[in-house]
Amino acid sequence: MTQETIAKVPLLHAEQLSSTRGGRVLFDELSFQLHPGELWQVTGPNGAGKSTLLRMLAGLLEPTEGRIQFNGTSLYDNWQSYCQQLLFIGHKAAVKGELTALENFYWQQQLTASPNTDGWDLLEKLGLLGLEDELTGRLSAGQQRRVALTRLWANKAKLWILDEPFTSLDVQGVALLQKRFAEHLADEGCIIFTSHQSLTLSELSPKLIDLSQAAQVHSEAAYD
Amino acid sequence: MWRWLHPYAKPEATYRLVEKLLPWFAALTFISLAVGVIWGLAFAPADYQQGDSYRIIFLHVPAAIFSMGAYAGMAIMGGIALIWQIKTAEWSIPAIAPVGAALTVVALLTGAIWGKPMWGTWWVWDARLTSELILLFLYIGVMALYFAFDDARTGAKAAAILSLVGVINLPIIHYSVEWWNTLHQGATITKFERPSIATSMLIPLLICLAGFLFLTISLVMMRLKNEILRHELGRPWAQQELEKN
Amino acid sequence: MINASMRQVWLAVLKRDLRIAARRRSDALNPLLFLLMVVTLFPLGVGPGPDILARIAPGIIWVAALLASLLGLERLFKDDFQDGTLEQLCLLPQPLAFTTTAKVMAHWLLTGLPLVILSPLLALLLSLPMQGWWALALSLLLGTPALSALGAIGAALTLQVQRGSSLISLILIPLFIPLLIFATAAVENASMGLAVHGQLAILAAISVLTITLSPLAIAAGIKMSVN
Amino acid sequence: MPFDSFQDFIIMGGYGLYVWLSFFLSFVVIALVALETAIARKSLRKKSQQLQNRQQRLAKRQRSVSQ
Repeated sequence: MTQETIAKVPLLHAEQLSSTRGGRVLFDELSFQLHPGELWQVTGPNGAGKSTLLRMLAGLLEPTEGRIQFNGTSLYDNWQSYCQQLLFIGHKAAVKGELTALENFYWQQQLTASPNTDGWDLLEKLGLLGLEDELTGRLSAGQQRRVALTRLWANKAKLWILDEPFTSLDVQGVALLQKRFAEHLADEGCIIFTSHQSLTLSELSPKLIDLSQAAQVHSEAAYD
Repeated sequence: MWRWLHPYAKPEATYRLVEKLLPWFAALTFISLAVGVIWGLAFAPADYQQGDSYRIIFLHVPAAIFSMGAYAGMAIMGGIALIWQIKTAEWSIPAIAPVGAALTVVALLTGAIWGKPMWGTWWVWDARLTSELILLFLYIGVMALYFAFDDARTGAKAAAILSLVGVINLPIIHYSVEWWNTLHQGATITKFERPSIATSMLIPLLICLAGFLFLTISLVMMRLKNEILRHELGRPWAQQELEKN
Repeated sequence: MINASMRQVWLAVLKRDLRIAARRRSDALNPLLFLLMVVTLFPLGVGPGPDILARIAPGIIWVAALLASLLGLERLFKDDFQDGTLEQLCLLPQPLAFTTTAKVMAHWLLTGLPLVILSPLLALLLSLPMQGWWALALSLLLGTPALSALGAIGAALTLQVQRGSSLISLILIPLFIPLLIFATAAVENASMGLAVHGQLAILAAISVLTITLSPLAIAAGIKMSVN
Repeated sequence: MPFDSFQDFIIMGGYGLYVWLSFFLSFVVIALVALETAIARKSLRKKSQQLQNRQQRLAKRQRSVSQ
C-alpha cells in the first residue's frame, strides 16, 4: 500500500468483524479498509458467510462483534449519508416480476435521488430493447439480472456492494458489467462484490478476502 | 481459547443471580400461599350473601391481577429488549408468557366455577371474564409467534414487539369490553367487584396476593433459567451447569 | 419534517403497489367476494326473517369484514421480502417507518375502501334499516384504516414464518376487538335512531392512535425479519 | 373459626364442590407449568450432551488433520 492511500480516511473500514449464526462461527476478526478507487472481491466456498459479510457491510445485519466505520464514523450514526452513498444489490435482486423492465427501472430511480437517465438508452445498452414492455417475471434469469443491474448505470452512489452480480449473465453481459466496474473505479468509486469466477478484464485487479481461510484459522485457534 | 466467550459472560451472571434468588422467592411463595389459603379457607368468616362460595376469590382475584401484571411485565421486558438489546430481557419473554397464560387460565377456571353457584351457569359474558379470555388470546398469540420461528432469537424479538403492541391495546380492549358489558348486560351484577370488603377477609386476600406475586416471580425465574441455558447451550458454563444435577 | 424526497418516495411506493395490484386483480377482489359470500351464508343459516337479520346485521358485517381483511395480509410484505425489495426500502435515507405507511395506505385503498363502497349492498342483503346504512359506511370508513395498520404489524412480524396466514389471524383478532365493539354499537344505535357521535369518535380515535403508532412496530418487525 | 367441624369445612355450606374444585384445578394448572419447566430442563441436558459429543468429535478430527 502506498503512502498516499494510507493518509486518506477509508470509505469503509471494517474492524475485527465476527459473525456467528446459529452457534456456528462464519468468520472471525476480519479487518479491512475500502478506499475510493478500490475493487474488492470476497471469495469462499458455499456457506462461508460471503452474503452475510456483504449484508453486514450494507448495514442490514449487525455484526456479532466488531464494528464498521463509514468515512471515519460508525455506520449507524451516519446512516442517512451512508444510504445516499450506498448501492446494494443483494442475492435477491429486488426486481418485481409484475412490473416491466422499464417500470422496474423508473421505480428504482424514484427511490434514490438519481441523476436523470433515459431508461430507453439504458435498456438498449443492456440488450433489453424490445423487452421493455414485457413483465419482468416472464424474462429469463439473465435478462432479469440485467434489469437489476440497470441501477449501476443510473446512480451516483460511491460505494457498490454487489452479491454475485455475475450470476446467470452471458459472456457479453459479464464483459459489459466489468467495463462498468472499470468506469466506476476510475470515477473514484469503490466496489466490493462476491463471485466464484475471477474477473477477465485486465484493468481490474481485485483485492481478495478469502473467507474459507478465515474460518479455518479460527477453528484451529478454538481447539488448541 | 474461547475468544468469543467474552460477550456472553452477561447471561451467565444473570443466571447466577436468578439461581441465588430463586430459593428465597420459592420459600416466600410457599409460606405466603400456605398462610393465605388456609386463612382464607378455614378462618375467614363466610360472606353473608354468598356464603362460603366467595372463598374462591382468594384464588380468582390474585390470579386475575397477576395475569394482567405478567403481561405488563412481559411488555416492559420487551421494551428493554428492543431499546437496549439486552439478551436476557429478550429471553425472559418466552419465560413470562406461559406463566401469564397459566394465571389467566386459573382466573378463567375459578371465575367459571364461581359463576355456577352465583349465576347458575358456568359461563357468563361478564366484563372481567371476557377481558381475561381476550388476555388469554393475547398470550396465545405471543407464544404462537415465538414458537413459529426456527431461530429462537428472532422469535423472541417478534414476541417482544407483539407484547408491546398488545400492552398498548390492553387498556383499550379492557375498557371497550367493560363498556360493551354495561351496554348489553345491565341486568347482571358483577359479583367479583364489591365496593367494600371486611377486614377479616381483606387480610387473607392480601396475603394471597403476595403469594401469587411470589409464585409468578418464582415460576418466571425457573423458566428464565431454562431459556438462558437453551441459548447458551454450546458454552462450557452451561454444559457444566446442566451436568450438575 | 416531510421533505420533497420523502414525498416522492412515499408516492413511488404507493403507486407501485397499486400498479402491481392492478396486474393481479384477483388478489384484491377475492376478499371482497369472500365477504359477500359469508354475508350470504347468514340468512341461509339463521333464516330469512328480516327482524333477526336486522338485529344481527352490524355484527355479521363487521365480523365478516374483519375476517376478510385478514385474507390477503400475509402477502402484504412477503412478496417484497422474498424478492429483496424490502432490503432496498431498509437502505433508503428515508426512515422505514415512514415508507411503510405508503404500503399500508395502498393496502387500505385496495381492501378497506372497497368495503366502504360495498357496505350499502351488504346492508341491503341483511335488511338493515335505512337509517343504519350511513353509520355502517362511516364506521367502516373510520375503522378499516386501523385494520390495515394493525394487519401490517401482523404481516411484518410473520415475514420469516413459512405459512404465516393462520398465525397472523391468531395475533390480530384479539387486537381487532375494540373496533368491533364500537363499530357495531354505532351501527346498532343508528338503526334505532339514536346518536352515534360518541362511538364514531372513539372509532376515529382508535384509528388515529393505531395509524400513528403502528409504523414503529411495522418497521421494527421488518428490520427484524430482514436480518 | 367459621366451621364447627371438619365435615363442615369440607361441605363449605353446600358450596364444597365449587370451592374445592377451583382450588384443585388451579393447583393442577400451576403444577403443570412447573412440571413442564422441569421436563424442559431435562431435555436441555440431553441436548447439551449431544452438543458436547459433537464438539469432542470435531476437536479430535481437527487434531488428526493437523498432525
